[in-house]
Amino acid sequence: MVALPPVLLIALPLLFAFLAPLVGMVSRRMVKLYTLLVLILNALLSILLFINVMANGVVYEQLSGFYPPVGILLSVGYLGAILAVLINVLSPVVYLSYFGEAENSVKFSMLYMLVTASSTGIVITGDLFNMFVFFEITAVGSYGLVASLRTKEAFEGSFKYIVLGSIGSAFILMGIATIYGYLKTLNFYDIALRIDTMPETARLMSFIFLIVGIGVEAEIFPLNGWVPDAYQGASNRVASFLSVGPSKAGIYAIARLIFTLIPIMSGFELSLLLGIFTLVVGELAALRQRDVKRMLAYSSIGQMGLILIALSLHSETALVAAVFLMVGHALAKSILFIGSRDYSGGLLRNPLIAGPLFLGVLSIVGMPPFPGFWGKWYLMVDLASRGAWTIILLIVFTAIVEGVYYSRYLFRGLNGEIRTLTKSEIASIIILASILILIGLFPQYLYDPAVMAARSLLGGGP
Amino acid sequence: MLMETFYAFIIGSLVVLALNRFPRIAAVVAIAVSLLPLFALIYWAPLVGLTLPSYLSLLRFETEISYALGPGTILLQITPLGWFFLFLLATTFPLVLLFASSFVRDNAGGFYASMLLTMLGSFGVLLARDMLTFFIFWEIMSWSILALVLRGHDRRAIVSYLAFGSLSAMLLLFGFMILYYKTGTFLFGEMALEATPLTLAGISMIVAGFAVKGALMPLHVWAPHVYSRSEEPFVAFLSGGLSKLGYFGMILFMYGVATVPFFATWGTFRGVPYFGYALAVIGAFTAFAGTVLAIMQDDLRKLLAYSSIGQLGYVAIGIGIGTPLALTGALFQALNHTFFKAVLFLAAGAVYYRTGRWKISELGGLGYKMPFTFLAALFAIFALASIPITSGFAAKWLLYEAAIEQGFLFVTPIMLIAGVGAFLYAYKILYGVFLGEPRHDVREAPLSQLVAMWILVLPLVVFLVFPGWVLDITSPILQEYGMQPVAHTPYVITTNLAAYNTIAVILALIGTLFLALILYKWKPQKVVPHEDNYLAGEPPENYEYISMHAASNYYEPFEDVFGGIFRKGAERGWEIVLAGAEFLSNGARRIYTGLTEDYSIYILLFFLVLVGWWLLW
Amino acid sequence: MRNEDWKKISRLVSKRSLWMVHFCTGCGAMEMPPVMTSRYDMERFGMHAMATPRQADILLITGYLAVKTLKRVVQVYEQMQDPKYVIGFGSCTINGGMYWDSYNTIKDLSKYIPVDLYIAGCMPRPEAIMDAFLKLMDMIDKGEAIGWKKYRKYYDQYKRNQRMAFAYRLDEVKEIKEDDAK
Amino acid sequence: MVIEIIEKILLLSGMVALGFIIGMFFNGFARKVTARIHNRVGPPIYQGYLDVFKLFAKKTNISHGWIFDLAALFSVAGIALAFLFLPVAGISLLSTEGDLFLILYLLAIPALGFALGAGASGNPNAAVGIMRALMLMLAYELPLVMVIVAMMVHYNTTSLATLVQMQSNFKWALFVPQFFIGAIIVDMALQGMLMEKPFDIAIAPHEIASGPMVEFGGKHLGALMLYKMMAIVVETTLFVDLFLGGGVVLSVEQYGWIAYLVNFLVWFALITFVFFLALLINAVFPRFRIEQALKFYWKYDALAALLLLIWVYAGVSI
Amino acid sequence: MMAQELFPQAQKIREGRIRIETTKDEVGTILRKLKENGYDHFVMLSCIDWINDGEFELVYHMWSYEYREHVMISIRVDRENPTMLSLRDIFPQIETYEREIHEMFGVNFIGNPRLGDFILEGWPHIPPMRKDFDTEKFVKDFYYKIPEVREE
Repeated sequence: MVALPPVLLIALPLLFAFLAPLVGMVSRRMVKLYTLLVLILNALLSILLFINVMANGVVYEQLSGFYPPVGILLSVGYLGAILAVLINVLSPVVYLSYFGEAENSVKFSMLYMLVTASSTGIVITGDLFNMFVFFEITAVGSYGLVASLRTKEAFEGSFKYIVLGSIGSAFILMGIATIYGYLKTLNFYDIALRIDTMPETARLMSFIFLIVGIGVEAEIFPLNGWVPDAYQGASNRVASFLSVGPSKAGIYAIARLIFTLIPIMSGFELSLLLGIFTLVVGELAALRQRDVKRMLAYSSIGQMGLILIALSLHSETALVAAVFLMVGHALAKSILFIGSRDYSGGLLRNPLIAGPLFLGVLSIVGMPPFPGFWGKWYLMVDLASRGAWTIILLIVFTAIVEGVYYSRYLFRGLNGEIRTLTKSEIASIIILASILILIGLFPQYLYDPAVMAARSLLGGGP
Repeated sequence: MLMETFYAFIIGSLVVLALNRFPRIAAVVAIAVSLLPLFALIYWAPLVGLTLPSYLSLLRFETEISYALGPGTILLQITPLGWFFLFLLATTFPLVLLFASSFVRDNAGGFYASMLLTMLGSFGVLLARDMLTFFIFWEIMSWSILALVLRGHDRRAIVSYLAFGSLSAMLLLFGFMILYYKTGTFLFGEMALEATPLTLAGISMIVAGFAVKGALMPLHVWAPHVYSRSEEPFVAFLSGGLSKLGYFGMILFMYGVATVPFFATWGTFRGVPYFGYALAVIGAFTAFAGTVLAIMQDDLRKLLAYSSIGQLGYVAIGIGIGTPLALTGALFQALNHTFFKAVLFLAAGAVYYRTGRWKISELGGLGYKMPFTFLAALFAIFALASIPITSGFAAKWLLYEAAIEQGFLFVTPIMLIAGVGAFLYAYKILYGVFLGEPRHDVREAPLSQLVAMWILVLPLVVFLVFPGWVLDITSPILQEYGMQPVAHTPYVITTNLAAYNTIAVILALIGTLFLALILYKWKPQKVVPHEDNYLAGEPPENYEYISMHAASNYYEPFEDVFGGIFRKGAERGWEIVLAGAEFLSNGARRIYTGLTEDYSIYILLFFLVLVGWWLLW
Repeated sequence: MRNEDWKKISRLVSKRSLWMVHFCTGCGAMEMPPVMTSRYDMERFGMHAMATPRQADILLITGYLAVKTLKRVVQVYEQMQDPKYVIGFGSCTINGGMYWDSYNTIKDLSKYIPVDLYIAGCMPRPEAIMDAFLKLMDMIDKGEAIGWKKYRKYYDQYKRNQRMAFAYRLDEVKEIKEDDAK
Repeated sequence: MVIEIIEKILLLSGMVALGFIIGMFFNGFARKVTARIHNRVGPPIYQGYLDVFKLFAKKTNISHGWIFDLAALFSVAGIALAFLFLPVAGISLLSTEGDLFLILYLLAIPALGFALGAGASGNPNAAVGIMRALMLMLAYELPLVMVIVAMMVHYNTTSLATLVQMQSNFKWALFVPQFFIGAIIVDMALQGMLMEKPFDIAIAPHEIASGPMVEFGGKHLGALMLYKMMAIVVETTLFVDLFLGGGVVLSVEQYGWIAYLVNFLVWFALITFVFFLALLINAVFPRFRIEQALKFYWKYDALAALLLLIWVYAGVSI
Repeated sequence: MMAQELFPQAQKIREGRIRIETTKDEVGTILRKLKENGYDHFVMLSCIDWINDGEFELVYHMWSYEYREHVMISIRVDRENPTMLSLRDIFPQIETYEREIHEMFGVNFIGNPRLGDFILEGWPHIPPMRKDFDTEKFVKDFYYKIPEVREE
């Protein structure tokens, strides 16, 4: 297999993003096709990278000749590769649903490519500062995307997102500053090696800064105030893309932080506690929701909490569960977001839309032949092997609450007069649903890479 | 050929879904696919000691498949218990589809697809030998039932079904995890459970999970809504076949995984472990309350729903007591219930198909217009009321014998009274729907519906004459669980208290009927038109003001005296639970005030808390 | 021995067990309690008061019959099973009694339904009723109580009379016109 | 083997014929006793035979279709079947084949067949009558069943034949203190089973024109009369078998066929006595309303039965 | 208030018996006034056929338990087409009396919905209680003319 440098994954979309206005001048219709092609190209690249990583372990790439303490290093680990594939494969599919829309704004496609590139960047970068840069690009890109509908809620949502996002990035900056102040390096490996030389308090302070900063993007409990309004304000495509790209990148960053950067025991307990809080609050808040998007947003928070619990258990099966949950959530939530009209939509009356939406709900609730189920199952197995009955009880309780409010969603979807989505939206949800079923029916193909990713993460690698 | 059966079901459901616009072809395909488990059943018969003619078993089915997947392995294997319940499901499923071919009109493809997936799920559950497979197929079955419940478009049914469905699934999952924690393996065969409070909690959670599906009293709230709001063929299969899986699971876990000595370690009450006794008491209460509630219903489907809950209570009693006699009784009652409840629901469907009405007070006099439906329903009702001229009696008799053998002084009367209560609502169905003044002139139900009903009635007759055959099928189950099977010949069942000889009863009945016939045929008789009734001399022509059907609120005095207590017991309990959850969710929602300044304060507060907590700690 | 003796035995037995439904119009009903209870006790003869015409052999009309009541009486009579006997009670059923000139009471019961036995008296005493029952039992025994055969044979005449009475008009009668003509 | 079967058939048919004959005698006996209590002369003792013969001698028999005819058939056949499964005067006809539960459910066949036929007649009176009859049945079954279960657990058998053997040579269940109260409870339930005066709510002639039997006449009514008479014999024999040792006084081995004759006479005397008790209550009581009957059976009678159960529970320890 | 103080034209026939003659349209007001003043028992409505005067006399009888006094309000109605307003809204039971008088005398009460068949179902001749209806002649022409059942 030809070993393409991973940097192409980021460089190509950025390049084409800035070429978009030129294409736009030729004809506005062309921009959509052009963006789709770029995203598909990027997807192929990510698959090639994934195969490369699976074949010969972690791929490192040194950029612009500087040596480790300063230079930019890309290190694509197994988890990174999986998430890269996930983001890059799903983003063109979600973008496909934008075709049906009448207005074709160049700025939207540009931002879309930009955020895809930056979220993949976060996932495959090797050093801390580089990750911060990509974080900033993703955040800013998402502000623009959320506001793309130009309605009152859109602006309100993006405003809250901007305020909280900037506070978060401030904290990340302070965290990086403390680390750089002591260790004079920003490379993950150097930091990991020489983290003990830092004085105790400095290490703790940097960890707190980083966890709070990244937490805002990763939708952890006290920091996710912006999530409901942002998702409600954003258009369907943007909301589903947010649940695919940025949120996964945020969780990946949390994982790198607690596993490689500052692997201290209390870090895991803290994230476990946060995960439980996020899960419980997210699910309960969703129970009484009137608006579909807000309900799905809260349910995403709940799922994030679940993934965080899986990550913080730092055992192999738990990490595999985390991977399955991430993949399941990304797929199912994007289907539901694309298909989310206001509550009383008669969407489920026509079979073409009812199928994928119904499968999406089933996967989130954790019904068997879907990734959602495998995730929950492995998580439960791991929790059981440690005898953590209280956590299991909480997960059980939240699953029942989930059952209640999704049944209301299904019932409301069935009533009311029949309404249909645009052709392209139907196409995209059908593709997403088929991926969902494929992964569900043949979990081996995701299980083996997940196990490798878990082992490398536990060993402190990328 | 077993793995191909699973694939056939999946592909079949997809094909049927595609054939949505041609219901007839979809029905044919669905029925063809549905016959596969029947062939499997026939092929595996020797395993249960039944030697069937060889030409019947056309296809070869492996008895076991195993398939490694992640930490656990998928293991499917046929066991005598699995075979028995497969016998119940595989026979009713094709007939229910045959009935549905003429009953279901709109979106038939969706209906057949979900039914096939339900059967796939239950087929898998019956063969599962490890917890992962069991849970996978259990969940597939429950969400395909959800797909069918969704067709009913009723809010209470959908919300209550999914809420209780998730409750039962999560209870099972929690129980499985505890067992996995204690025994370290998922396979049923290798689980050596030692009796600790934790494993008892696990087993009781699993049993509670199955109790939800088997609609035992406190957890039954979803059943009346779902039964009365969905299409008839589905409900016949759901209440006839699928509710038995709850009890299949109970037997599998209470006697297969955790054997009787496991429960006996916590002391026994008159030879029955306390756990089993509690289940028996719940079952008895369910039987009694279900029957009383059934008596008070006016909607035919609700009545059948509560009666089904009542009859299932008997099965729970049998499983609770746990002696070989009680288990055989429970299995026999499950078998009877499958067939007569399927026939009753199908008959109700046929009546609805013709008259379009559900209320008993609006129906009446259909016996003369729909004679075959009436006869099938009549026989099923005799089986429901467990009268000795049907196989219903043998099952209840075994249960009574077991209860008396253990000296249950307080449970047996409740069981007997529930049995008598069954007469009341059995007659209410008979009189309200089929007898009384004729008010609708309708044709007989279509042929396909009649054939489905009549084939389902056959087992009730066959096992009336030879109850021993059922005991032949159940003996290997008892042997597998280390119990000594009940002494029986094809038509006599003997227990150490008394014997029951069916041939004696039948021959005596034929004799007395012959005697009555002679007495009866002595003089000719004149059939009188239907309106010619003695109503204190009122001439028939001004009948029009008698609009009130005699069967509307039929047992009104009973309701006046006992109505209050039973009216809304369980429902109110669950509403309180829901209100509690809603209160919590309001609390959680109040955190998200929607103001950015609050959220930023949250972040800073969180930061300070972290710093404070770590530095001081 | 076959048919004839069989009929004789059945008449002999059925006279000892007569079941009665009494259509209590007018004031005759007051005479029934002493007959049924301990003072005169008709049960001695195996007679028993039943609730429905289906079960009864004797129909007891105990007073005047308005035309409206006649409709109900005819309905009850037709609902009785066949060897059935009618006892007209009191003078009202014979010739209208003290309602001889009333515009809506029928004057002679036997024109509408066959009457086997009349008991004269403007409300006969219980002794008269007991005597009537014995008389009826003899008639049954001798085979004279054949009212129900008459009803069957001359069904159309009875029905014609009943229709005329119900319509208060004589328009159906052809013979009367001939009489007038003669 | 064949001779034995023929002998058995003859015995069974003989006993059934005997049952009907005694039943008809009881009808006349009942009306005579009630009449004497009412200070009346009352019909002759053989009035029952005359009534049944007259009903079958009726010329026209009005019926309402084949389901209606089913009623007469099922009720007579069902009650004869129930009679065969009872040990009568020590002769166990078929009672070794079935047990007490079977008899309880066999009693249901004629009731349901009769209800089916009456329902088919379409007369609202019949429907109301059957509703009352079934509710009454539900009411009196509770105390009856409680006492029967108590006896079964106490004697540790469910077969009536073995129960009668256990009570042989005067060890009647009546003398066992618990079951003396049990006998009183079951006697009250018997009043309901026999549909005697306080509880003849279902066939009330004044309110609902003799309830279910409103449309039955001629041979249908004859069949139902036979069913009612035989039911009296069956129910009283059940009571006698449960509490009064089934009339077995002399053991057959020692005394040969004389024992059969004596036992038969004792059995006949006992059932007449029990029926006489019921008639005494019948002659002087007004009729209950159905709500009162429900409350009576489920409140007072069942309470007593519950006390009995607790008493037996204390006594029995397996 | 006693009836006499209420209505000056009331004549006192004897102790506790008062008679008021009035016209067709005042009777309603009089009845209402009496009803409020203690005469709350409407005894009956009767009708007398004055064939020679060619009139019907309708008498409304009221009784008071308080004063133990019986008031008779009588009005005269023409015989050819006798019509009268229905007073069923004062006392509901008046409707039945009106139905009977309609059937027996032929007085037409406007406002009474149920004036059809009451006792005589399908009576084709003139109302029977009128004086010009000869019952004896009717009985002789009708009932006795119904032929005996001839047994050939």
